Amino acid sequence: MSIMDRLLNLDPRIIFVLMFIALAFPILNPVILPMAIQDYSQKAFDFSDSIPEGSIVLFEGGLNAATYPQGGPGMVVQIYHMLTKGVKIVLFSIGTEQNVWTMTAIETALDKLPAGTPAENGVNWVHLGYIAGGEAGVGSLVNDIRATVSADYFGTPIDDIPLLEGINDATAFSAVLWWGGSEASIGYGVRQVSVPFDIPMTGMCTTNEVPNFSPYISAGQLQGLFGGVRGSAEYEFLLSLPGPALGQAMATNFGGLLWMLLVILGNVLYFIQRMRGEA
Amino acid sequence: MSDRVYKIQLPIFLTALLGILMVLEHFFPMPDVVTNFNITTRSFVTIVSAAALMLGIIFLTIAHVRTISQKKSEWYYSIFFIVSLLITIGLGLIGIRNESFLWIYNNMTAPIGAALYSLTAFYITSAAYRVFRARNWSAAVLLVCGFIVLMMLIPIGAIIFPPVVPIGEWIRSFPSSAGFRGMIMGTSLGIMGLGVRVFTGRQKEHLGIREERAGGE
Amino acid sequence: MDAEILGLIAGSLVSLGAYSVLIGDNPISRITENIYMGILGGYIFAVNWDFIRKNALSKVAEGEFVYIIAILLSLMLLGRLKAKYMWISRYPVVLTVGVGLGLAMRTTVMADFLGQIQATVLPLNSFNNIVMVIGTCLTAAYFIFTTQESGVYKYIHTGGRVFLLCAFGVTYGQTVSFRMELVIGRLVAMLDPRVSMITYAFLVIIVVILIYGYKTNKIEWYTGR
Amino acid sequence: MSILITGRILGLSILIIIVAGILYYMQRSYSGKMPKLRRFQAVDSIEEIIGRCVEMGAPAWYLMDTVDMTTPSVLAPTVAAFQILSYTARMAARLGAKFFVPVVQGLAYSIANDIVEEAYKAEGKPEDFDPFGTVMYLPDGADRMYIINNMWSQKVAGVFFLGSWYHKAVIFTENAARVGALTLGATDTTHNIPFLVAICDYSLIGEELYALGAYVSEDPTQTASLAGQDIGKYVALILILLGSILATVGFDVSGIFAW
Repeated sequence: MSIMDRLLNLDPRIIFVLMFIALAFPILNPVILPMAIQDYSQKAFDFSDSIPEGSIVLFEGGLNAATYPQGGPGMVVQIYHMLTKGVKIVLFSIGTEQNVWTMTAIETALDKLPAGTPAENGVNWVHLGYIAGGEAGVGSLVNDIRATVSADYFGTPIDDIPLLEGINDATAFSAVLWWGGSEASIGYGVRQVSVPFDIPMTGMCTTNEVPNFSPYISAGQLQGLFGGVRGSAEYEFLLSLPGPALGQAMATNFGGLLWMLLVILGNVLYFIQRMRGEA
Repeated sequence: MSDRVYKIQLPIFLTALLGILMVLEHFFPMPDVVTNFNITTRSFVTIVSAAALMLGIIFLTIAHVRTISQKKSEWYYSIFFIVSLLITIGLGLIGIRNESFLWIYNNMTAPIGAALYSLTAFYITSAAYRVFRARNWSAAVLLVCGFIVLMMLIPIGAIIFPPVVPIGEWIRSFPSSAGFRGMIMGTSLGIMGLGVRVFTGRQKEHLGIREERAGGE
Repeated sequence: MDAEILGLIAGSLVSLGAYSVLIGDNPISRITENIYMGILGGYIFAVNWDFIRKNALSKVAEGEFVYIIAILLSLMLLGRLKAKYMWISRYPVVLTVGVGLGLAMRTTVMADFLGQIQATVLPLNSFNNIVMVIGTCLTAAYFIFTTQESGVYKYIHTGGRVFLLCAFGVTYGQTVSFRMELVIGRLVAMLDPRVSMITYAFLVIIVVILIYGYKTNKIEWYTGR
Repeated sequence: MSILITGRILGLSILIIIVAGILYYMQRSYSGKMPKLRRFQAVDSIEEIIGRCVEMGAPAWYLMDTVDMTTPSVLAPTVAAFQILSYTARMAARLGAKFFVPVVQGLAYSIANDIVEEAYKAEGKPEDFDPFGTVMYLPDGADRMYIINNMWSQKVAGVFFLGSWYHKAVIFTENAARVGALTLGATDTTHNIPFLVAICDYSLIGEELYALGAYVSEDPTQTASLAGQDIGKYVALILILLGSILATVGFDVSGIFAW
């Protein structure tokens, strides 16, 4: 067998090993290659950055064990971004597992905050916990908070939370941030909160769902959208707060480059072989 | 043959009846009785399906026990199966909210599942190396579209070759959507054709009945 | 060692076992396969038993006797153990297929057939819209069965195929990047600083076993197609 | 209470037209008038694949991936796959190939078992059917490792990938191709059809999966029904072209779809 045939019939195990190296190396040693910011992410970031200090935002955390590695870092940055800007956050989740991951994101963000940033539970942020009922549950929450939930994630009665004093429906919020993961729930936010109360909204979903929501962006119902780990990485990049997502996005870079190199190599070898008249 | 009625004709008739009822319920306002009946039958389906799964596991276990008792080749692997099956069933029967049961699920089943799902990334690459060669025009179309879209999606792609983003977006939004639209419409017609064939009793392989022509048995 | 670290370690070990399937048939992937099959089988068995208990048995106990039918249908599945009674097991199938096909037919005509037509009806005033309309028509025509591949239809057929292949290429490329994110998610958990040493140690064990396997020819090398 | 639900009238009329078209062609076939249909390469490929397995003394596998019979969108391709399974199992029984059908869902498993057993009986070889081994239930998810490992150790020579395929498509097809098996793939799921088309030796797209079942049934009435489905395609073409032309000249067509 000539070397050409050997290369064309490359043992797949060699490809697998190369792939592992390409993906694991950037995670262990984050090398930040330049990256182009996607239009949707830039829009979402600009919108978040324009939320004025002192306003209150509604925040849905919809990440679960499978999607947290992709969206979690971005969600942490979003919480960090809001708190450092002095924006108050009202969080909730529409899934029981997601509920716990939302709390993880809050804690991670609080650990990262520069010393002295006001971030008191109940004053600067509140986590309302799990809201049952899917889309209907969201609708009921934004129309009458007290009728939907009686206590927050930690069991504190709603009436004892200073942040929610005098707030009982969505009119108090100046933005909706919907980190939907793979829940496909962004539509709930658009239909139940953004459109009826005329509140601008951005969000996040996994990469494969981005095309499903792009109609909302072109229609102006969503201000922007972070897609998957790349969206999270772009948020970290834009806020100059390097975190795990950047390393992961770089790993997709290396993996993608390897894939493209292999395809090019395969084609070049194939053409050489064909020109020699062997194929 | 008289038992033909309940062995073959009645099942086909019932399939058609239930199916047509489902279709009608969608287009015409129906009395609540019909809707409730539909909801109940649907819950029956999930129950029967759950029972069938349990039956399947029993059969699988029998197959493994047979492998061990007959000392077929590589029989020792089956021991791993039996032991882990018994441990999980034991814990699960104590209660599916039991902590050890959930621990096994979260820390063993979920990671293997995620790892196996992610195997696709490796096979997708090794398959691409083998099949993404411009052997003929159709392979070339596949190759070019796939290449451009991947390049658009990885962060560094736009740095290497900036026009890739608008080109990729265009391919994804127009020719590619057009292709899928035609395919989806075709599929939908396929389903309707299948429905008619099943409801008229021409296609009945799913009932375990091999075709007998009109006049048959 | 707390349950979380133990969980990370277990997760890392079984993930490596699962990845070992990439090498081809080998003892480690075989063992992982059987353990996984056992766990999952046990899990499915327990969960479904719980489901039947809650949704059928206890409902009957509460007096909703309709559910006896569901239980009987389930028992009918056993009917196929004896060929003579095989026909009994057709009835549960009838239920599923009848209801399911009815549902599929009614949703497909609205969402897939009409929905796609509606989305494609566009004013032909821009290049993009023309591509969209022509592409959709060509691919729809590609599936027409009653024409032979000759004459004008040959060109229509080829045109439809181009659009289909373009769609497939796009999906292929898009899937690659999403699937890589999944591997990365797993690798991040496996390379967590708290457990990475154990991951490496286990990796070394796998390599040793494999080298032994290849040296003694118990595991074969891949030889092209 | 109105007789019809608004917004669904157009859908109902289309459904009636298509169903009537199919029934019309089926009716005509009773009097022997058969529409002239294009023949797929895949129809002959089934025999070729099984034949190759017999020649090499290696097993033929029939995989259906997701067969969740309670989900309507999965049920339809699964029922189509069952019809082809019946044909393929008979072919395997007749030619004497070792046949293996792993199924990941309970009810589908039970059905597949019946189908294959019947096929072996019909060919007069019930002794070749192993009630525990020919059709096997594998827990969904765990089948991935089982199938990859066994593809390599048993050196499969032919694999069918028919039904509703999800992420397993690329895993199994790539392994089958690497093992050297001859493959036939068909699915109607848009996300994973690319892998079947790119990797398999023979492939069918979307509607062709449903059509293949009718082709191999050797029942003229079913084959004729395919001509009825073509009516639907003509309806779609007319609606799209007419609608687009009307929209171009400034006529608002969106109201029609709200019927």
